[in-house]
Amino acid sequence: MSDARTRMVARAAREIAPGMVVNLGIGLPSRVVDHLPPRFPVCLHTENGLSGVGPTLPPDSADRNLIDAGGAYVSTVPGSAFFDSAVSFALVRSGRLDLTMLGAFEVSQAGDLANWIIPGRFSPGAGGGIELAQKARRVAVLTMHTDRDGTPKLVADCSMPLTARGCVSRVFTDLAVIDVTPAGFALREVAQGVTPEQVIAATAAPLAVPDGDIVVF
Amino acid sequence: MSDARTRMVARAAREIAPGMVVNLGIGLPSRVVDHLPPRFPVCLHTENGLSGVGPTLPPDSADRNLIDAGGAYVSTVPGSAFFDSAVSFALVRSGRLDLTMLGAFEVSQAGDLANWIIPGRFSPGAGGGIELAQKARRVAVLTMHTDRDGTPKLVADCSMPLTARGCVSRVFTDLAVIDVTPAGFALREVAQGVTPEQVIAATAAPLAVPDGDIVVF
Amino acid sequence: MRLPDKTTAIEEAIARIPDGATVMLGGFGVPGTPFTLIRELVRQGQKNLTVIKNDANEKGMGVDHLLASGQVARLVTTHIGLNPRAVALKNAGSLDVEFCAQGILAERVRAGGAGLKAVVADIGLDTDLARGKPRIELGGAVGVVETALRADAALLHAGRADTFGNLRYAATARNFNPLMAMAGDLVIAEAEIVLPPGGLAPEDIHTPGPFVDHVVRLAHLSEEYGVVRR
Amino acid sequence: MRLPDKTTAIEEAIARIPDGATVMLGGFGVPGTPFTLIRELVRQGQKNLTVIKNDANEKGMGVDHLLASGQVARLVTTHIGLNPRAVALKNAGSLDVEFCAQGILAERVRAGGAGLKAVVADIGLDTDLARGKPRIELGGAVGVVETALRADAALLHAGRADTFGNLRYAATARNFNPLMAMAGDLVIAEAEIVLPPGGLAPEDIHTPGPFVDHVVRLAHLSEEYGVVRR
Repeated sequence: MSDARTRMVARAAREIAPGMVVNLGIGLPSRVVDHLPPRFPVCLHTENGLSGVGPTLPPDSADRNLIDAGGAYVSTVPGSAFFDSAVSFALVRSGRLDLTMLGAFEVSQAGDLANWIIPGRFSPGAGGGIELAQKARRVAVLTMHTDRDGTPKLVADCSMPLTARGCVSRVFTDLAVIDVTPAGFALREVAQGVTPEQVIAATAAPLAVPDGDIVVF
Repeated sequence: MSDARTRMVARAAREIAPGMVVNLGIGLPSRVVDHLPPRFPVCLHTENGLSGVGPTLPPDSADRNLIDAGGAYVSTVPGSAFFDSAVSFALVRSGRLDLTMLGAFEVSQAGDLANWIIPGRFSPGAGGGIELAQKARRVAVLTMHTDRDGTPKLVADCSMPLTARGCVSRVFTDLAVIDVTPAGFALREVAQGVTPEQVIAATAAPLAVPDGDIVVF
Repeated sequence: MRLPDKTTAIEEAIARIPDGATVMLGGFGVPGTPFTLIRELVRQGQKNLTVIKNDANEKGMGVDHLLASGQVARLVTTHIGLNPRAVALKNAGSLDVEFCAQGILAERVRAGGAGLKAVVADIGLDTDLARGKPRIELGGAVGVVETALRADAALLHAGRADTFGNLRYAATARNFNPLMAMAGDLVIAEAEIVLPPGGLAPEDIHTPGPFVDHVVRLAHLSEEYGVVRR
Repeated sequence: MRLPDKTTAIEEAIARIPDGATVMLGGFGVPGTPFTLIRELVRQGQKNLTVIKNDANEKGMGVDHLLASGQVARLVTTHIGLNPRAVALKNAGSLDVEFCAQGILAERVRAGGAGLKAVVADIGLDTDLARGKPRIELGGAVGVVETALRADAALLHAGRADTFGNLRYAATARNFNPLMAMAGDLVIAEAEIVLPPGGLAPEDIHTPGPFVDHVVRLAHLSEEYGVVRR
């Protein structure tokens, strides 16, 4: 992983407060756990039916019956619990999931999230993503600031089908930490070596920049 | 228990076919189990969360956490399972309960059952009775043919609030076995020493009597 | 990573319940009723409560104490026939009682716990129980809309817990407890035995810890928990 | 009294599934998928099936065999991204795919299993997933009526069973299995270990025996059950 990605993931890890129940999405979000302090009090949830997700395991020590929702072989920690898919989403929909971190194709300045369909190219079904986005108490997005072509992922309005409307509170990218506020995107922090101007240039929507010094992560 | 009651309960026990899942209501129906042959293959269900209800226990050997829906201290058998109230009624409503035997204030010739409210005198709530009556695959009623005043319990139309409409298939009384047919009550069997005329006299609705000999239980 | 410790003093846990709260109570008869938490609720004296419980227990037990102290304005239940005080208060008009079919109460609580708005059923169509409830037509048949129930607080009794709030219920003490565990904004479980994390095997847990806010260790079991001799 | 013995030969159990049946399959990815029952369904060749399963497995595994043999007309699922054949068949119009949000699929199956007509939720209101579904207003907000799903047959995989059909699932192999166990008119469970009655403790059972019609003992586990090395 590049330094920029590592910094972004490490910064996102600081979003997790002690005592939270957290669901980390597939891909970059799943790496956030590697940056938590040892003995940090947190409960990781995976929607296929486990609270207290432990470290991933290599194939040779894996349990064939113990995966996370991304198919990775994981482990338990003292106090883990297994449950069925109905209980797992009951936990999500009833407000017991304090935080989820998800990937994104697009995030709009209103906090709309598109991360499950690319029209004409990719529509494999949403899995549990819609409920995570719609019902977690707080939704953070973890994504590169632009896609491989340099196209911004933070936009005025999503062009792709929505996962959920107005769900995203905060976006962590390789360039910045950006909040979704009632007035739109607001820059909170920049990555080391990145200027607010660079973030503005890579964002396809108005971006409020704070007066004075800005925090660097 | 009088001989007539014992005969009635013993006759009702023969209604249970091998392999059935059966819920026996409070009172007389709960005694049916005492008349099953040893090692008879049946699963008794109690709606407070147990399949495989075993014999009742005296207080000294009772488990304080193990009761049936009537509050009797019961036991388990090899293969019993405990579950929550939602699963317990899922079993009832989804058609996994082959038979229930219930008490009654009144049964109508259309199979309507009234067994939960006596207006102005008794309305403690239905508990699980409505779902048992409405959703068991087969509902049999076990009751004295008349109440203490001699008033018939088998009637043309129920005068008391219904538990469920058209749910009763068969009634076992101290006098007779009576089916609810599309044409109304039909006498199937009489108790030892009881004549069809006596049954007709104690029934407040038309009663079809078969030609020829009638089975005696 | 480790899982947080939720063991809490009973006074502190119950003090989080305000006047006017809706409170779910686990239990079917004696088994699964959180008698000790109820006693503390009586001691603290929160008023004007709506209680949701399968039954009203018997005289001198559980819910009966809350009724005797006049803390309950409304009771959502399935059967109160074993509690003469509940029957008398209802008949006198000083206790508002809503009856549900037992399995429908279970589903309404579970629906609240599952973040659903309602379930659609067909129970009690010929009874007062379905009167006044919204109806919809589905597949050519009538369905009764049974709205979800949630509570400000759910009080549970578990046989065993760990400090993270994973719970196991003994025998038929399970009943409504796992459903109410999902449906309370504040979930307090009293437990006969409290183990360190890992003390309960992950496949053997009836209520997963994330649903539970506070675990109260029972120092001893009062007579109310014992076998009832009639 | 004793509890009936439901152990059955796999050929006999699967032969009870007719052409045109709706078949639920447990499993989320590999864990909990009844690979051996699926193989027998492929061998017997029932046609025109509607399959309800969380996902379409991966190439060469589980559901993929049913797709390859052309037995599936319709698939109700949450995600098929790991099965290129499912994606290709869907894009070619030769497989009718209905997508559900994962927790809503779980609730629809559970509702069928609980003898309910529907649940009312608010998931996917801004997506295609809720399009065309009935809506009702409840408490001033819009609710989506998610109709119950039942199946002619539910095929499950259990780690342990007893001969009466009580089941336990290992780790995350539980997933949809206990829900589908309630929702099938015919419920067939394959099990790695089959114990006599009493072999599973009554408090530790995930699916109670009354829901299960047939228990099929797995003589050995094929490679499909193993750890996937990517």
